Amino acid sequence: MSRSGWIWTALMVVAGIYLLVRLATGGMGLVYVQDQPVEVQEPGQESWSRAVGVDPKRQGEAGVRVSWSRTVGTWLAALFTLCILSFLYGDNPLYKLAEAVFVGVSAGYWMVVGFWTGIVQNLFSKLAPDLIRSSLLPGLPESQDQELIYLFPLLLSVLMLMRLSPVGGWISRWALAFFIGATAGIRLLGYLQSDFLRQIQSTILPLVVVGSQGFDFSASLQNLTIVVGVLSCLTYFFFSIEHKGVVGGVSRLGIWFLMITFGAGFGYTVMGRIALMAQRLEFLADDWLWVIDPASRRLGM
Amino acid sequence: MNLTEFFRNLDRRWIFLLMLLSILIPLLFGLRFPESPSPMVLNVRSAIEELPEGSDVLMAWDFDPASRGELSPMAAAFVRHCAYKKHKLYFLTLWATGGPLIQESIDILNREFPGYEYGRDYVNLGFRPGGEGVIKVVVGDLKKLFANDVDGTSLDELALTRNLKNIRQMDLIVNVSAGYPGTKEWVLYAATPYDLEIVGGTTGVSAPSLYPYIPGQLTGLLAAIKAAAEYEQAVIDLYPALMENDTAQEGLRRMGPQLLAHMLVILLIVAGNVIYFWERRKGVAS
Amino acid sequence: MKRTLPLLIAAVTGFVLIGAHFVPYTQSWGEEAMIWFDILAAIAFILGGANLVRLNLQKISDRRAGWGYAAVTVIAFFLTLVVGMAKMGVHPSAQFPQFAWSGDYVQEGSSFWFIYQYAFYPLGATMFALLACFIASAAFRAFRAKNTEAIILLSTAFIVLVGRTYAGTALTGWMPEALQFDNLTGTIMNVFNLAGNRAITIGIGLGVVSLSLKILLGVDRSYLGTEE
Amino acid sequence: MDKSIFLTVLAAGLFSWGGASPVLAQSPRPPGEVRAADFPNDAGDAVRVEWELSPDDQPQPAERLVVAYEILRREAGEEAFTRIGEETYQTRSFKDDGCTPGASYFYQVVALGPDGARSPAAAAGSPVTPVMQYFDFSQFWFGVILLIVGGSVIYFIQLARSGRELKVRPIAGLEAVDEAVGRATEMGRPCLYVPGILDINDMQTLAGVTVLSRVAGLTAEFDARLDVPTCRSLVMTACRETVEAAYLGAGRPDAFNEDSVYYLTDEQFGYVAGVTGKMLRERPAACFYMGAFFAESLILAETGNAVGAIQVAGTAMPSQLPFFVAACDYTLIGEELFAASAYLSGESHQLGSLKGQDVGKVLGGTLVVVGCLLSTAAVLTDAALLNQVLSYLTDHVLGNQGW
Repeated sequence: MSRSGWIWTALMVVAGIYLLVRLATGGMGLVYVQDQPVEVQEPGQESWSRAVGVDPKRQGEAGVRVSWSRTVGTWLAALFTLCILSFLYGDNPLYKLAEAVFVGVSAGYWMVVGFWTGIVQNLFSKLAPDLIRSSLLPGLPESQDQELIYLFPLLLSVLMLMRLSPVGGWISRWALAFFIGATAGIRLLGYLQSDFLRQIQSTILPLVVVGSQGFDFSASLQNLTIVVGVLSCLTYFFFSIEHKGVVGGVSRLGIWFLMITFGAGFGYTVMGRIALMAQRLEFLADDWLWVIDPASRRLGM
Repeated sequence: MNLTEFFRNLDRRWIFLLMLLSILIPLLFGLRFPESPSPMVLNVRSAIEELPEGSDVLMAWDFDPASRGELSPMAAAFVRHCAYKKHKLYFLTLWATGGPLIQESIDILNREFPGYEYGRDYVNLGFRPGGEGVIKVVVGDLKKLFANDVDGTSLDELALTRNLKNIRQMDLIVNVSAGYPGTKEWVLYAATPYDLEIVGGTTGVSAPSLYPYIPGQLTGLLAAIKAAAEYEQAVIDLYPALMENDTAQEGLRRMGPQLLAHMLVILLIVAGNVIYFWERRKGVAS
Repeated sequence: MKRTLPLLIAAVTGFVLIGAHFVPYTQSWGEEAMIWFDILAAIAFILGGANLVRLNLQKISDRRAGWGYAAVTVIAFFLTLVVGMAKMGVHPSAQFPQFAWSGDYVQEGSSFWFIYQYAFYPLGATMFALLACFIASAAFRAFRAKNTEAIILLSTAFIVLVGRTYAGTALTGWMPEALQFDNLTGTIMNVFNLAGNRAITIGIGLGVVSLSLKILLGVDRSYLGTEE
Repeated sequence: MDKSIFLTVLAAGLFSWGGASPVLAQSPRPPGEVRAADFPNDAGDAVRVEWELSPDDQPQPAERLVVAYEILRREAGEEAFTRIGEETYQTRSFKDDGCTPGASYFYQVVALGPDGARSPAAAAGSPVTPVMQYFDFSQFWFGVILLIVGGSVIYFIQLARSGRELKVRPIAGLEAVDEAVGRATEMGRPCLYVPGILDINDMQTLAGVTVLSRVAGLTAEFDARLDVPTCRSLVMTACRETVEAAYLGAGRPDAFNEDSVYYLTDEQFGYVAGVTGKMLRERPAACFYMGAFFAESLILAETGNAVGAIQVAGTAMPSQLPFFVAACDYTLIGEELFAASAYLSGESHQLGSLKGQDVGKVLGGTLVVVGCLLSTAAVLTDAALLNQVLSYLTDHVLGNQGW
């Protein structure tokens, strides 16, 4: 075994012993739930209780118990987190495994959600409201009548699924064309109104601001900067004239404005990524390892 | 081996380690700093605070677990603030992965605001696929897409939604978003065409591109974790009882790791550039 | 037929929706088309899933490098799918206890919720958290103040990074108020960033208008794919 | 029984005995004048009801006497008023959008106090009949501007198609491309080209493929090695065709190696791991990133920097531009990528739409300049006419108020 191999093995063993000791002593990574009875609104029906996650410090209270499935889940989540973090050391089988799980789970997740919320709610419940009301969606409003116009989106859906067939996949383009045409139309209207007209409207500012105490220098300067900034950036993105002379100067100013914009974007992105990492590390240290307790969830334990 | 060579060949895993430590250490020691809300955050707060009690507020939670670290402190603070004002809350999401995150917000209501009753004070409409398409529909006729709430109960049977035609009846839209579809789409297809009031909370990545809509089309924006912390503080300033609630200060305690990690990034940029220019000068000299 | 009809469908749908926007009676057509669109969006998820399975099964049957991971993906996919479609572990809703299928598909405590909470969530969240480390490494090795533009960019980033933490208040508190980094960050965001992004937004707005028109007019047909 | 409760119950009993309202709490005073009018620019299915607040509805009262307003409606021919909606206190209007065009409606508004107390109803004076309009005049100016912008895009595309030569300014970043390929040739190291991670139906990918034809032409000419890993199989097909055509155009079809364009994986991070691994092994001297990028932009640019490559990037993803600008030697920003592709391809629709967008920018810029001057003049002179013109421009031409 190589030197790094030995080091890794030693580290793993130490970590394993640590986890065992923690488990044996104070415990860690346990999830507590409380069973709350659900009041069934139909008489004669069997009632059931809903397990709601509670803070571990409430472990002595009535109905509070350890949920073994959620405890296993938390450990699983911690392992997945560590697997992904191991990518920082280098691409490795653990990371690849976690990534493979992620890809499969997310595709499955999206499909299930699309089925229940899109297809059942919006298609089936309009084509066969009585059937759906008596099976999947008892709460479907009585006012919902059969709307046969929804045969059309059903047809489009079938066409779309033709893509999966080895022959006739081109038929799916008809559905796709509807999809694309509708998006194009709606986007055209939305973007022209909000991103063009309204942005110009918001840029129309008085270059001299007079407040209650007379001439307001800083507000005036601010408005002037915004207007000059927008115009000079637009000049930079103007492709019909070469950037020479005055136009060149203005577009240079424009690129400086853009650079400040990008600098701000840079700073905010860095901030965001760090926040995500902090949340993951907090999960490991708080929910799993129980070494910190920032939200006082195990106070006095 | 000289210094520049050492730095050039430095394994980047050491830098990764530095970054992890700079986040982990403040976390372990519970490092926190005071926050004073900026004017933008106060704008957002007053948009909610100045609504009459019991106003209708749409809570559009368009984010996923991947950005939960940045956004759930905001979402939680929005929920608490609205609940103190006794607003009626209508939760929905345009992200397939957002449903359970709405549940997290509802758990806060159940835990901390026992007076809030489902169907009378708040409702969970859940998710519908279609992105901006959903927005285009709910501004006209909400029940065409949302005939039932998330538990399958008809909206006609809930007191809160019986007379709800569309979201133009909302007094405010609160949107927490991590990208597309999100704040931009709500501004484009709901707030702008119908002059609805909207405030947003977004990730650091998407925040800068939303500033152009302020204040005309977007009343205010919470940008990234810093704004979340300031907003938490701003709500605590109004409702000091929250001071006792540690779970209501997730954003505030994140600012400890944030400070150290930002400093590390700056230090690394400066160090990298110093080495770069030193090398270049040496190259010119020789 | 294979190319002309789709172009016609796209053009008619798009232009009818644009026209409908200006006539009060037909303004709701846009809504109706959007509901259809939403249904198709749900169908697209099925297509996505099927495509993923097909690609990975191919990988497995060819015994290509990493086919074991492909198998994991397929298993994870079907597990999630079955658990979610069957609403495993979902209690019926309190209002309709006699209907076994009436509960929420991602009800707390159900199997599907378990997969979301303990696999999907940690994996997705950690994936993006990795970038914090890559940014640190790039900061040291790649972000160079090599020209005026880069100097402006990095200086702005410096101010924002300091200004958006307590360090901004602590380190620059002695400066005149407007130059303190937290206030300066506000100015950068509300003035410079606003101006720059507004110009970008206007440009994008015009770009979307022209792209949409090109699609509707059939000038841009890239969405039809390259294969005949 | 507690004495006070007893008294209350007694009082309630006496009140109801006397035939008066059984409500214990004091009823608020009714709202003031109620007006109902047809909602403009709609399909005739809505009426706007407005009222003056009840005198008991104060903005910041010690005790709220009015908690809401209830809106009631009666269609002509019906007997009783039915409740159609509720608004919270301090609200003055309600939109009833459940009307039938042509029918006549009467409206009432009742102020609601705490504990269900109701004021007497205030009624609108006359019935109102909603009417359908055939054109939404609130969207008039929007339509005009749509025609100008859309029309000029279509006009320039037609112009370019008819063979008229349209000029687009040279793009500085493209010179950097030439220089980078030249340097890679000198050093005898390969050129790496990454066409983004989205599929071929994305505009940015298409623009990236066009720029690839230029790079491939240069590598063919200089006899440099080209390496194009792709993230989508369709992009691979398109890139292969492009590179082959470029080598043919340079008169070096023999030098074209099909395997230099290959597919790695669809997975974002898997793809990045593959590309960066290859970069570390082969140490390309020039790296090009043209297309749609997400979080991986940073990892790519950082690795390229580590191997000492000249890097030229181009993307329209606003969130990724900062990282490319900071880490690459040259970056095509947003529309510049499309312009570069139009400039290189000479395709009529690309050039035409660029020109059309330029018209939009001129229009936008002019409106901003005129508006700002008007607004400044309005502040300085405070002339009523200027203010009117300005508000017409901002609220009607650019806003939602239309005609």
